[in-house]
Amino acid sequence: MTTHLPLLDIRNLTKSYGAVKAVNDVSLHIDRGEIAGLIGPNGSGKSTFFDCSTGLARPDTGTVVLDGQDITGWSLNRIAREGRMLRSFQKTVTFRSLDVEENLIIAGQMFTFPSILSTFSIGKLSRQRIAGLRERARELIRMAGLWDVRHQPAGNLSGGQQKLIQFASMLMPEPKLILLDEPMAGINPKIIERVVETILYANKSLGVSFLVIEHNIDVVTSICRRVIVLDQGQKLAEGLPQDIIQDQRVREAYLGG
Amino acid sequence: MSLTQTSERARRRDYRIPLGILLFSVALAAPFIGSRYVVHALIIALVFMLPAHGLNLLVGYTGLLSLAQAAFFGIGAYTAGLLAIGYGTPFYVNAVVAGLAAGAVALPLGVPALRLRSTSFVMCTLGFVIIGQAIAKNWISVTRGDMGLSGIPKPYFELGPLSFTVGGTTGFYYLALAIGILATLAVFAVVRSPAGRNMVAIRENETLAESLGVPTWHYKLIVFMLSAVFAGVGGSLYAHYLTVVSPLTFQMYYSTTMLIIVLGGGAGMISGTIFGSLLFVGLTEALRITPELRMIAYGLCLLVLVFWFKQGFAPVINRVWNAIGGAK
Amino acid sequence: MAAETNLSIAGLRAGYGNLDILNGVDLDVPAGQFVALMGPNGAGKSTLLKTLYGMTTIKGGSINWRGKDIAGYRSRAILGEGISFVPQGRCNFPVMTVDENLQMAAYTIRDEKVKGERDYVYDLFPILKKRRTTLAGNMSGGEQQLLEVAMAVLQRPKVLLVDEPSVGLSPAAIGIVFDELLRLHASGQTILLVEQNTKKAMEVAERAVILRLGKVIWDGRPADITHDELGELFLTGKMRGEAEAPH
Amino acid sequence: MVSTLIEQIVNGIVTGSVYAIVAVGMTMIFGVLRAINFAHGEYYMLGTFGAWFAIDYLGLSYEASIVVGILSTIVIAYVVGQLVMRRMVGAPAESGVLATLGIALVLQNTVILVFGGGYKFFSGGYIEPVSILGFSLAEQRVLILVVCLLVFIGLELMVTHSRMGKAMRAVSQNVECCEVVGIDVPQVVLRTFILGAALAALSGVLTAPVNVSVYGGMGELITFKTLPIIIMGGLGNVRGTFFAAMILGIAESLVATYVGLQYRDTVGFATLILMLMWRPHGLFSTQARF
Amino acid sequence: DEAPIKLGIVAPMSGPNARYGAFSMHGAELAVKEINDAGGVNGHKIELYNADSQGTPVEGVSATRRLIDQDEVDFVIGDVSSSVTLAMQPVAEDAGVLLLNAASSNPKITYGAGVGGFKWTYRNYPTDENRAYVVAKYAAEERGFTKFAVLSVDSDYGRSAIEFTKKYLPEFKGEILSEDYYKEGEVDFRSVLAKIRDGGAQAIIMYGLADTTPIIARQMVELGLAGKVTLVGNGEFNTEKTIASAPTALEGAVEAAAWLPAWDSPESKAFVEKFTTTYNEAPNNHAYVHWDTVNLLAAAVREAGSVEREAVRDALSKIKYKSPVGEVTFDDHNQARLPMILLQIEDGKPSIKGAFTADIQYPAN
Ligand SMILES: Nc1ncnc2c1ncn2[C@@H]1O[C@H](COP(=O)(O)OP(=O)(O)OP(=O)(O)O)[C@@H](O)[C@H]1O
Ligand SMILES: Nc1ncnc2c1ncn2[C@@H]1O[C@H](COP(=O)(O)OP(=O)(O)OP(=O)(O)O)[C@@H](O)[C@H]1O
Ligand SMILES: [Mg+2]
Ligand SMILES: [Mg+2]
Repeated sequence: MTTHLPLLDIRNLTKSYGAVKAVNDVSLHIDRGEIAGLIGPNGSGKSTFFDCSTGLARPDTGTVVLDGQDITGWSLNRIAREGRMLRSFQKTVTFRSLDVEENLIIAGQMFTFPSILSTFSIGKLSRQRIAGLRERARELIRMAGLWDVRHQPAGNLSGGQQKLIQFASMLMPEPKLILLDEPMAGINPKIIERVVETILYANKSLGVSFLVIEHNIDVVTSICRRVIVLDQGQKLAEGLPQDIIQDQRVREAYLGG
Repeated sequence: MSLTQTSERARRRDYRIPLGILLFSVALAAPFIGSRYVVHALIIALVFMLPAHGLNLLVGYTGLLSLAQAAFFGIGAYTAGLLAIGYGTPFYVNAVVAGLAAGAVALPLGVPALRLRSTSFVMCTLGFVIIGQAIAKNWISVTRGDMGLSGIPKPYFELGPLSFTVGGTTGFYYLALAIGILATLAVFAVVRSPAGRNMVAIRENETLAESLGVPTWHYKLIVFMLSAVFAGVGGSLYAHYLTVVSPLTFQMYYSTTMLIIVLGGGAGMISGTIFGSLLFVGLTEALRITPELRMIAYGLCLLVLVFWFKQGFAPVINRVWNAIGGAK
Repeated sequence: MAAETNLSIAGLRAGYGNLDILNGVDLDVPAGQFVALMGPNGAGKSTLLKTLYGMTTIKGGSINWRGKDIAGYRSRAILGEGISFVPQGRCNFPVMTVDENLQMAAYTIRDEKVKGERDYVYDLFPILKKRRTTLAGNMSGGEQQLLEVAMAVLQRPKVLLVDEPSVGLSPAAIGIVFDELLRLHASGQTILLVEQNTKKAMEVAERAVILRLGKVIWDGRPADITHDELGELFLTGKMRGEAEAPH
Repeated sequence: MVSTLIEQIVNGIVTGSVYAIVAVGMTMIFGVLRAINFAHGEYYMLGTFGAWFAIDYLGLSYEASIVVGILSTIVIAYVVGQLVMRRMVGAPAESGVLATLGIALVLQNTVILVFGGGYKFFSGGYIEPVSILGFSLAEQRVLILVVCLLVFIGLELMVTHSRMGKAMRAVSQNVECCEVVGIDVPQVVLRTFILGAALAALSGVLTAPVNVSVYGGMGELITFKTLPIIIMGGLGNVRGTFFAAMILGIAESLVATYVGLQYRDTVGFATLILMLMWRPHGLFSTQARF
Repeated sequence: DEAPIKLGIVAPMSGPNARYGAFSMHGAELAVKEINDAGGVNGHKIELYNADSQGTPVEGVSATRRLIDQDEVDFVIGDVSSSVTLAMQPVAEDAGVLLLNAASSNPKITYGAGVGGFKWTYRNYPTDENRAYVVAKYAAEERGFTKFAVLSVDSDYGRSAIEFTKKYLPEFKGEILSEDYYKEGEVDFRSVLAKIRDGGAQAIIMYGLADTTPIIARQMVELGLAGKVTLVGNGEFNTEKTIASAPTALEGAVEAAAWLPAWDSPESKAFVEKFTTTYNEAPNNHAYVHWDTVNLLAAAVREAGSVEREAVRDALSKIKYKSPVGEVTFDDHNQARLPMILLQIEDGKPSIKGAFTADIQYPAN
């Protein structure tokens, strides 16, 4: 490993549910400015790994260190807000009765306002901050091709459109690290291209690092510099995408023949 | 109020400001138009509007269905009553202390209760009302038990050299109206603030909000306390108006009345709560024409409401508002 | 006529409440055909399947199924007609075990053979067998997706409506699911498949139908359209030349 | 001392049985509708009134009055179910609250209108005390205990094994998916609702002989008693409801003995709150991950 | 025809407390009917208006306001619940309408009335103090009880009666072994009764609700307390139905009541009969006191020779009204000096042991 500190450093993470060891002693690190992929067969523990790293679930053992700070045991919102590490969910979730714009503004709010108390203000500063967020939200809405439906309640949108809202939400603040859980699932191929562009843009220009779970191998190979493969909760392989897809064990477990 | 028009809206006729002025004038002139009984009913509506505003923040905006409003209402009523009887303090002191006391009690109650979700939370809050009543009945040295507090004096003000007592129904009406307007503006500010948006996010999907960095737990606690403050101030008005506070104040009747006002009026809308308190207090009074059928009719009205106005009256109000406001 | 038309949609207009999403869809599906429905996000593909399954408000047009107009039928009745549906997104009973979920799938089938079918499904998706006593809601996203496909397979329908079965599946699992669809197709089932995984869909389907803004804009054999053309169709339907990626 | 304790526990179990029968209906209705049925106690009241009417006006025996009480409640529940409950499928929780509060008002006050607001005496039943294990109990209470056990065994079997039971659980978990697999949701809701109401009525007619006094407002108190139970038991959970009812019954008994009767209701909720602190989703509930 | 006398009644008529309001309404209705059938009061017919209080102060005040402002009544009778009555007091006072209370027992109502402040409130209902004294004295002196257990309703009525009992009990060397209060609607007393049984009390002091007495009595039988521990206090121990519900438990019970159906006076007997034929059920105490209070009002109007509120009020203060149980007068707190009837259940029948009237000691203010 290199001398400089990785952005996210997870050591020996384990999580079991009853007899099922969903994540079994997995260590993983993400470097600053990196886009890494996390792949593996269904039920191999990828989402659980996310849950444990972001505070949604409590790992049985293991430590999560973000930017030199031990964040193990922090709550979901604290990791997001203070750690500036965001995650998306595999399941399509949105604020259903709020329109697309509001959905995105909410995603940005806690990163714009310095404290809980300041969010109760309706003063000028507060309104300016919100106006700024709205601007940014509109940009992202255009990117996701949701301009025509931006004033529709998110719950009334199609599955793919809701998935796009989730993705756009991740980019509302400028976090250090985004964990994406299958961002491309159910997205049409043309928009996938744009999502990929957006990820690359955010990575290059804004310096956001990514860890992406994705079953779309083309996407994984095109954006990730490094791919980690999980199988039955354990790390099966790690390396360059082109090496990984050639790996016999990965082919058997994941790609199917 | 921030009813600033944009040029977009100004294109069509905007009747909202004239309507607002009209409604406000009617509210001001009410004691001269209606009989004392009508004014009394308006006072009751205003008294219930306060805890209903608080409840609306909780149910309508944050998505926490609570039955504890009666408990905080009762705490406010007792606090104000005890202060007024024991120390003869001015009304504003009683009202503020009542609100603060209710809010302060809400903190330790909210901490455990807000760990619960949906129905479990509802039951927990129902428990607060029942336990509140038991305390009011049995903590005799303070609450005087079942005897309750009676003969609570009329609201008394001391503003510098000026001091006066608000006597009579009309005077009390203006007092309640002033407090009602203040409370409405306060709620308005809260829901229009970014915090209001976060509250709605919690209502829509708590885990998602949390994952976007919203400290849902803190917000829920703050809103729970805030709603208690509103209920407490409402309780102080109640105590001064009815002059009697007894353990009966901790009664499901009050919680359900407030809930009906909020849900029936239209949860998640300020105008809904205002409309709801007028509507439902008005309805219970109007139905006095048939004492025997009164509660049956009231129950049927609730059913009609549920099936004809699924979201309460909020959408109707919205439509009217938009129509007169000239918005698309 | 080559094949007897058995599902015939004409001038179908449908949506949610007052909102119209489908603006006159015409589609004839001969018995035993494997049709892939594609289109940009929000085109109305899911709405079309839901409409066929009686889950939206129909405003006009007809859905003719073997000589019967089933527009306006309730879902149960449509299921009774031999049409099954795998909706988009999660659709299982989260606090029932995998086993119980499969039992529920066969709720309307009062038949002992179902037990045998379940074994078949377990053989098909060994991961489900491994998880048979796990609560469905606790499984991984992909596992749940497999379960949902399995549930529809169990119903042994004449027409299978599947909405994005590949979502969340590993490449290996996608292979299994599509092989199964092909097997069902071979055994004579009519299949209407909605897919965003256009590559895969074009591989297996006999016919591609492209939807945009609630209308069919292209209908033909997959071999007659290239991926780039397909992408162009999606794009022109969606972009209207105004929106750009943020740069 | 020990014998007092045991006696109080026995008392608690008897009380718990009454709660259990009412609560299990409510929890099943909650299961399918996701709505707290604030009118549930009213069916308890209707059953009691039906039986009282059968004895006082029709001159029937207590046994026959049980049937009349339950049947009349079923008829009313059918009407309410058709007109109201069926339509609540998929409605937001708030509509459920308003609708059931409305139903409670209508039922309660209609009974008051028809039969008068005063209290009546229920004269049927087996009220002679018998001695069991050295404790004296009215025969009726023994009957209640036995019926309670039978009801729960039956329901447990029904919920886990019958088609209807499975459909009920399915409806409680995912209404849309029920449509997809062909479950007739409104039908299931209606049947569950009628079953729940009938169970409440059963509890009413069984307890009427020992509770003696019959009046229009009696249901409200029962509703509030059952609420903490269904939460403790885990909403929609039959077995959990049984144990929760027993726990509450025993806790109430002990509190009434060792602390004071006036704290009895309070302690029901206090137990609930304490327990929820420990297990936020109820004693026996199962939760799926986010 | 003269202008009618407008009389309003505030009572709980819906909800759980309707069971008390129903009897009150019937009692008053019957009295009005009797009076009107007999040609009215000095030629004035009585017009009855009723308004529902639901047993809550807010609704009670609204009801009163409506009666006064909308129906323009001159006289109001109400409410059963003390908290409601207390809230109605200032409303009646403001409007100068006569408020006759017929059924709530909170001592504060009269502490604050008459010379206490509210000139327009009168109460035609015995105080708990008098009642508690009479019962305690009889139980100790005549029955020789010294060990008592308390089991009363958890309301101002039950609580204040026990407060007064505690004040007088030491005088008679009685002691209280345990103290429990039950909530309205409670149906399970087995735990408490078992405790009382094991505690060795000779009598249970019970100021309870009429409809709860049979429940307690039956559970006393169940637990083997019947015949061993005696009920003393108040709660309609003496009606036929209550006794029939558990004869062995009620044998020997001692009750102090404002009235009882078995009271041996022609007016009272006639009332019971008429009530029973009209409403198909026997009257209870609430029915009687409301019937009696309407008659009292009629008597005051007759006395005043006018329907003017002030005149009637002044007449009431000076009245010597002959009620079926004895002569009624009002003291300077506008509290009726009422005879309290003491009875004991013997061989399944109430046997009257006397009627006692006592003055009330008002707290120095
Ligand atoms: N709460 C839970 N209870 C029981 N088992 C669980 C729970 N959460 C996860 N599991 C199990 O842990 C395993 C890992 O699940 P996870 O969701 O992490 O898989 P995944 O790699 O994300 O799969 P997919 O690609 O299908 O989304 C699964 O087999 C699942 O059944
Ligand atoms: N429940 C609903 N209420 C109102 N409008 C809806 C609802 N569901 C979908 N829509 C609207 O219908 C349109 C089509 O949605 P549909 O789900 O059919 O799209 P789709 O083609 O399946 O897209 P995707 O590929 O993203 O799943 C969308 O624009 C959406 O806004
Ligand atoms: Mg996953
Ligand atoms: Mg779709």
